[in-house]
Amino acid sequence: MKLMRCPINGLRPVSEFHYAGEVRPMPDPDRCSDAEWSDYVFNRNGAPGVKREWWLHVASGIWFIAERDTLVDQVLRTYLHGEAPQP
Amino acid sequence: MSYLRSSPVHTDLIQRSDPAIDAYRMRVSSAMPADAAKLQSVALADLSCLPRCGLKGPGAAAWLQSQAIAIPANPNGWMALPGGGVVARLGRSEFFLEDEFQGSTARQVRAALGAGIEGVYPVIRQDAGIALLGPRSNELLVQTCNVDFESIEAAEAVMTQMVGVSVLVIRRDRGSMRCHRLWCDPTFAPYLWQTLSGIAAELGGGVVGTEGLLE
Amino acid sequence: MPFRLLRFATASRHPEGRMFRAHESLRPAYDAVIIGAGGHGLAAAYYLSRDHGMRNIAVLEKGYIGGGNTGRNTTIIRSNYLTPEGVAFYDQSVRLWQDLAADFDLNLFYSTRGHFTLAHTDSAVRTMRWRAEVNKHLGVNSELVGPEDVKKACPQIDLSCGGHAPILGALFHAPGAIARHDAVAWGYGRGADRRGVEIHQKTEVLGIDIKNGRVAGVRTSRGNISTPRVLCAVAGSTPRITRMLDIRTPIYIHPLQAMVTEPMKPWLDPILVSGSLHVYVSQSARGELVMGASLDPYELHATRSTLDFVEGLAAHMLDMFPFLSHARVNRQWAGMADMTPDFAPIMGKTPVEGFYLDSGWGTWGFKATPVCGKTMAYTVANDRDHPLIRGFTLSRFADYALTGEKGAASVGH
Amino acid sequence: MSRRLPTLPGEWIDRDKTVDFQFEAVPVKGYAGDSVSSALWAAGRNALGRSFKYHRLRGPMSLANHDVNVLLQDEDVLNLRGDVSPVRDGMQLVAVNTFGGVQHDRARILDKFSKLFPVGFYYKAFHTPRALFPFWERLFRGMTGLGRLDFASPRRRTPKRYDFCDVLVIGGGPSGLAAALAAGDAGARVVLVDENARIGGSLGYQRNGADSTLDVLREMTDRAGSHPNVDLRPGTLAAGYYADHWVPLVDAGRMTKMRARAVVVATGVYEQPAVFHNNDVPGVMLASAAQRLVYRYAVKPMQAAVVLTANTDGYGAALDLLRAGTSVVAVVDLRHETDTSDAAAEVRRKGIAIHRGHGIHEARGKGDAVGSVVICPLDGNGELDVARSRSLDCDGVLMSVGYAPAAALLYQAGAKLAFDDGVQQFVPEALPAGVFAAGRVNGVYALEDRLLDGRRAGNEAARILGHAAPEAYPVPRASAAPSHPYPIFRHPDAKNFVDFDEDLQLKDFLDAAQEGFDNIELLKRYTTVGMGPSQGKHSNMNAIRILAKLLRCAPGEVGSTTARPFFHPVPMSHLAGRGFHPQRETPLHGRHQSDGAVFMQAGAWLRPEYYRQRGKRKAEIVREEAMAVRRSVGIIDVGTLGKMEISGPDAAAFLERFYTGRFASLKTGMTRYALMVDEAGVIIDDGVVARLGEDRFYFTTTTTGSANVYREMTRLNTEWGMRVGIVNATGAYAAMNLAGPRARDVLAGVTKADLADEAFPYLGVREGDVAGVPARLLRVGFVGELGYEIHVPADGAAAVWDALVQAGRIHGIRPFGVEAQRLLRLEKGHIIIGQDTDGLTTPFDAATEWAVKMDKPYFIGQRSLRILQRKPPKARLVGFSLESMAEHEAPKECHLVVRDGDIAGRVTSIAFSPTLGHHIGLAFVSPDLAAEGSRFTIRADGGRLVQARVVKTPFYDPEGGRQKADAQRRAA
Repeated sequence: MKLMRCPINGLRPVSEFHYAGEVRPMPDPDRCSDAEWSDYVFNRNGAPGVKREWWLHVASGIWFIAERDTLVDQVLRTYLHGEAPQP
Repeated sequence: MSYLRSSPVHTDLIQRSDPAIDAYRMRVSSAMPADAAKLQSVALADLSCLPRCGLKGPGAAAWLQSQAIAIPANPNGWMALPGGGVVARLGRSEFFLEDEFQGSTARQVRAALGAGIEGVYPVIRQDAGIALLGPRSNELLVQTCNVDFESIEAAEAVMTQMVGVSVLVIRRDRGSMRCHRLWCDPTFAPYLWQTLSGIAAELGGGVVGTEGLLE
Repeated sequence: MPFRLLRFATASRHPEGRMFRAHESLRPAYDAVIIGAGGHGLAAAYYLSRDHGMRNIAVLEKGYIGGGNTGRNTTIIRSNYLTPEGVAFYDQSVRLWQDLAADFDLNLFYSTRGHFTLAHTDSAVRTMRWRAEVNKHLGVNSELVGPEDVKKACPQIDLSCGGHAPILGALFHAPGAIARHDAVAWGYGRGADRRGVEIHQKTEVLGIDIKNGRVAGVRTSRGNISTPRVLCAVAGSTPRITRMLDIRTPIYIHPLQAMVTEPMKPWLDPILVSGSLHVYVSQSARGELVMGASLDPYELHATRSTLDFVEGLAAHMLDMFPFLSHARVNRQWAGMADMTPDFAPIMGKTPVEGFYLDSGWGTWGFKATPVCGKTMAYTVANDRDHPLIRGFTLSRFADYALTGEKGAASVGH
Repeated sequence: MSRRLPTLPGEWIDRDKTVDFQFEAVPVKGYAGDSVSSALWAAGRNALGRSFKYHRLRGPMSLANHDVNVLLQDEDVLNLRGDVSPVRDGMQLVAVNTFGGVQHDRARILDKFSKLFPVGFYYKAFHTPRALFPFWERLFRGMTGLGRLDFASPRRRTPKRYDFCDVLVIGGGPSGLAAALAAGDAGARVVLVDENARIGGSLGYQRNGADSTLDVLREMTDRAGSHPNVDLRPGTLAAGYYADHWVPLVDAGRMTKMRARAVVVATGVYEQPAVFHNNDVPGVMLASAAQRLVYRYAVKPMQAAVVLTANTDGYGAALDLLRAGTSVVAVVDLRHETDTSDAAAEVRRKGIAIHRGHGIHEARGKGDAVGSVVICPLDGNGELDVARSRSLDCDGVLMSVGYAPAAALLYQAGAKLAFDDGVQQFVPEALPAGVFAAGRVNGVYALEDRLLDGRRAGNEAARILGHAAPEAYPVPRASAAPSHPYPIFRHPDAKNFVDFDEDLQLKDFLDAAQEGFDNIELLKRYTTVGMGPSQGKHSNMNAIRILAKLLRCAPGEVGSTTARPFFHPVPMSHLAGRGFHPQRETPLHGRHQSDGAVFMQAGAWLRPEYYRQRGKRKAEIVREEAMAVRRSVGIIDVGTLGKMEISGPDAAAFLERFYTGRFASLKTGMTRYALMVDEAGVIIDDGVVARLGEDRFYFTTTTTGSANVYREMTRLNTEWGMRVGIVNATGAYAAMNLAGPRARDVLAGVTKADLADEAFPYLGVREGDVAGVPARLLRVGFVGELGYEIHVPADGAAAVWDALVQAGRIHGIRPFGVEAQRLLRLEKGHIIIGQDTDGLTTPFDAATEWAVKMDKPYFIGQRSLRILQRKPPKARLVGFSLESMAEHEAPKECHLVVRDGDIAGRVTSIAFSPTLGHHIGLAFVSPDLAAEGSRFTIRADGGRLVQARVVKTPFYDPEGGRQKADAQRRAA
């Protein structure tokens, strides 16, 4: 089974984690157009590539960000939200 | 406030023995048949009666220190409390305390914190507390959990999943006796308890009384 | 014994020609280019050439014919969906299926077995009744039945499912069928090939040229071609193509896995699906149990296998069929499912003139192969969405007019 | 006639333990350690099974776990592999898939008509006329399949196990042993697995007629066996390779999921058959099969053998035969040049005829085994010159023409393999991190080289794990090709088999290619080569060679098909293990059990649906439970509701952003309904928010929604960074709802809290002790009566429940279940998320706009609701009532609302209201039908049309007087 490193709990099987999709900045609801908003709500960046994703370590309730290549399922790095390490 | 507490696994216990003795206002089973023999393999004991408290928040660590309570420096570490008991650091800013024996830190913290202050929020802890004892306890662990507890540091508190239930686990031997302590949500406890005790029985062990562990 | 087999015995050499020609090179221009030589792409080519008189068509395939989800699905065919749009669409498909073998003169082993969607909770029973009512309303043969009817059709099943998820009822869909999936692609491929369509395998699309808002050509690993129309029928690879055109879609890709046992003497007649236990199973003509479960939990564009998938599926199979303990799992595999928020496909015209989508097939595309071919052929030929796919347009999301098929599609297959 | 040999050094059988079993009702004697095939062969049986398609007789072919023509039924165990399964006393074995037994299988007639069934024949017939297909299909289904299921066979629960090691070595041959010892010496924790009953691989049976390799084996196994860092596990199959060195190890009893830090694949090779006419007749076998018979089981493979070879190993095998007392009629060598090995020299010295540049044109049967072979010289094009054929009598043929790598695990690990023309084999070109290949699977053949290669791999594995190990140097691959480039020969009568699982002959491949299936993947799918139980172990390589020759390219250009798990098939019971089903129970579960609750599944929970009453039906009981609440008092366990706390300066602001309602204005000590929509504006959850203090809120969610709500809250809290602490107290708090006109009287008996309306009004929340337990009391009206939701720590739940039931006894208090609650809430017109809403329902559809404050600065989904607000509504949830009718005539939930033949909505909830005396319900209807008083039609069971009238909700006590203050007084 795939392993993933939680910034707090360390290396664990991926079954201990919950995937919550790509990190997507929300447009300003008061300024954006209906089209921009529905694009944000429904559309996804579906093509493979390195993505920043929300993951949760279920047992500890730790949310973190994983940078993952969705073409080959390789986790490049993980870190807590707002603590992105300098590459 | 004075009521007779019931253990999350009470229904299972009364089928095994008569939970007669009163520990921390909870009825616990003093002893079960063949306890000594079970302890030679792998034994399960219910320690849900022990008093606990929890707190979280950005100010939690500092506040605990201000209460003159020594806390683990690192996330997911644990330390013994004076007079027995455990203080575990869950992640960076959440803490879990449990009294044992003569200790009363958890109860003091609970009282001192009350409804909480800014940046320090109480977390109600009603966990089932389980002790996993005996030389074959690791065999039970490897059948139920995907963490290599043999390679875990003694000072590490592990939050993981066991047969599908989130658990907090520390290794705390009792003298020469291998012992892991386990905590989980009380509403999952009957399932976890029955699953673990079933496997323990297959391994020649099973559920033992609590009294021996409370001295 | 059918006489047509005799010619094999009598012929001095094998009396069969190529099903599809091999082509040295691409032509410089085609009237239409279809990306993806799976069932859907080849079906569209077939109907374009048969019904719309378009012959100068290239089907481009990165790998080989039927090598994608066409060859990886569990071949279940049904029309017991939840929305009127869905039911009407799949019902048309089932009708087409039944004549396909004769149409191709190729035996697709189209086998009507009856399809049970088991309900283990009262809310599931409600959903099954909803589907049954919508189906019946639209003339599709579906019925909410009780556990005893399940037992009648499959006497071996443990109705209590090991005591963990007792079966309270089921949606019974008599026309539910299975078919030999590869043969479907071959049949459409041969039919299209004979009408002049060129199928180019091992030909990867690298880019799509647009001139003032409409499709102009396609760049491939074997050279560039010009064409006014491009149909994209690449399931799990859809986002890679739409990215070339900066078309935004809600499609996200999760793997869907399946597994198969060693052959055993046939015993399971119907197709069984359990949402609660995440199991769907049927027994193939070879005697193998073909099984699938729910989607993998996170995005991935690879067809790797996982062990926890087979572990979970085996456990749930044994809940339903404890006597399978000794049956052995022979092989597992995976496909890439192109999912949508409302579990309905995305079909038809797009913001780019001349570029048509046949996508969002998620875990249920095989059963739609014929109707997709027909409706997409119509849409490409007339540059107008076929009436049957109007509920499936890409624009429905911007319009907040989704087609809620989730209740019938998740773990439905 | 027994073929058992006198004791040989290294044999696996225990001659002191005889085993008696039956094969096809005939008693057979064997020894402990025998495989079924070896015992049968020793006993002189030739016919061990029938083939899948043509039902041809088959005997041992590989003895390496891919003799799938010797599959047996052992009572409820099906498809038992005879070639590797140990014999057991009392076994009652029959061959699978025969009609009347192996000897007299009636289906053998199919072999005569095989010309009628060429590759893909079933695609070409039976489909027209369509009406007849079911008939043909029944016929096929009668013929198809292998073993039989025993439906009485109980579920086996084999415990699974996790395990951990530094280096996992797969394969216990010389290279695997060398790797394990090297890594172990370097200090790594090593586990070595081998699927065979004993460690040693080819060291035990490829012996050139001598015992020197046996000495090597003994020395290595002794060292490994006593090595503190090395754990030897024979009889253990590495069934697959999964991401991050995750390898399921399957033995007789269980599956162990091994997490290794590095993996050495030393799985060796499969010997490959030569393809000639009748190469499947019993007695024709791979050289290694004969050698296994001799050295593992002390069985004489045949009396007089012809050895077909294309490598040195064939000569070694000839010597092994001589040692077993088999006379070697001739060695037929496909190669033209002389073999210069010692083994060949020895064979020559023994005066055995060697036919260089010859091949076998056909084998001829005699009885149920081979009787002779026809050999011919090979011309320049590698074709047999049939004109110059000659016949050799023999009762056995060995095939030693080459190998294919057992590389499945390497492929699964993501290794790239390339075809090496020198070795005539696919060999690893690029390996993923932490994965190593050693020995013959790596193209290294000479024994001393394999030992070096194993040591190299072991050292490399140890080094990447940080152990000090000697620098590793690459080891040269085989110089002379052990495999023949094309050991495949045409024959006018075919029956020259490439795939023994599927009875595929050479011509089938040529025909398939002729039909356009001329790339390896299409060829595989059309011919089904490699799709049988042996997964192409003995057929894929020859298939690739055939296609390569057709396409005039190198096998490397043809490529190979993907090798997916499993390496060998794995029993479902091993995969399933014990089968865990996590379950949640409220602290009151025991009480419900003793009160006779009938439980229903609600997410992970079990909840009382209703409480059994002797001699009463469910509907009746549910009504009684409901009426108890309406008339006096009832109590229900609502502990499955999600229960959360949020505290901190931003707590109110957070709830304002999260829910659609307004909470900043909520007064301390009061509660308010909370509705949650997603970003698309679709309703996904609801609950009640109670304000305990300026910065402290306690709130509930739906039972099934709690996990998601809490998860999303904590994620957003991480993202928003507001000053709040969120606690999920769902499990820590128990909750029960005490409801009915007498609720206050009952509660008053067990608490000192002031329950007077003035002190504790409707929708208030108070904290105080109940039966000595610190409690949170929410005065809510979900069921439409005076009611108190009592939330207490889980360990006090039983005490509180008991006290309330005790105090309520004089009022005839009754516990009530989910069914009664559904009825009661329906009378009040309260919706249940997920039942009265679906995946697309917005607050506008559900008529819950009142709970949505669009004028707030922001809440999740608000922007989408602004868009939806401007669109015409799709549907509207309305209350309706029916003229009184019998229960069985009433519509059910999800029956459709119809209008002029169109669907115009559906019923979401319906029940007979005992209080109102007729049916009431909720339904989605098209907006133009939603006006109060308008009528619509529901299609009930059997298509019966039922008229319904839209009525205002709540149906019961519209002013809500009963749940408010005056309820009590009225009741008094």
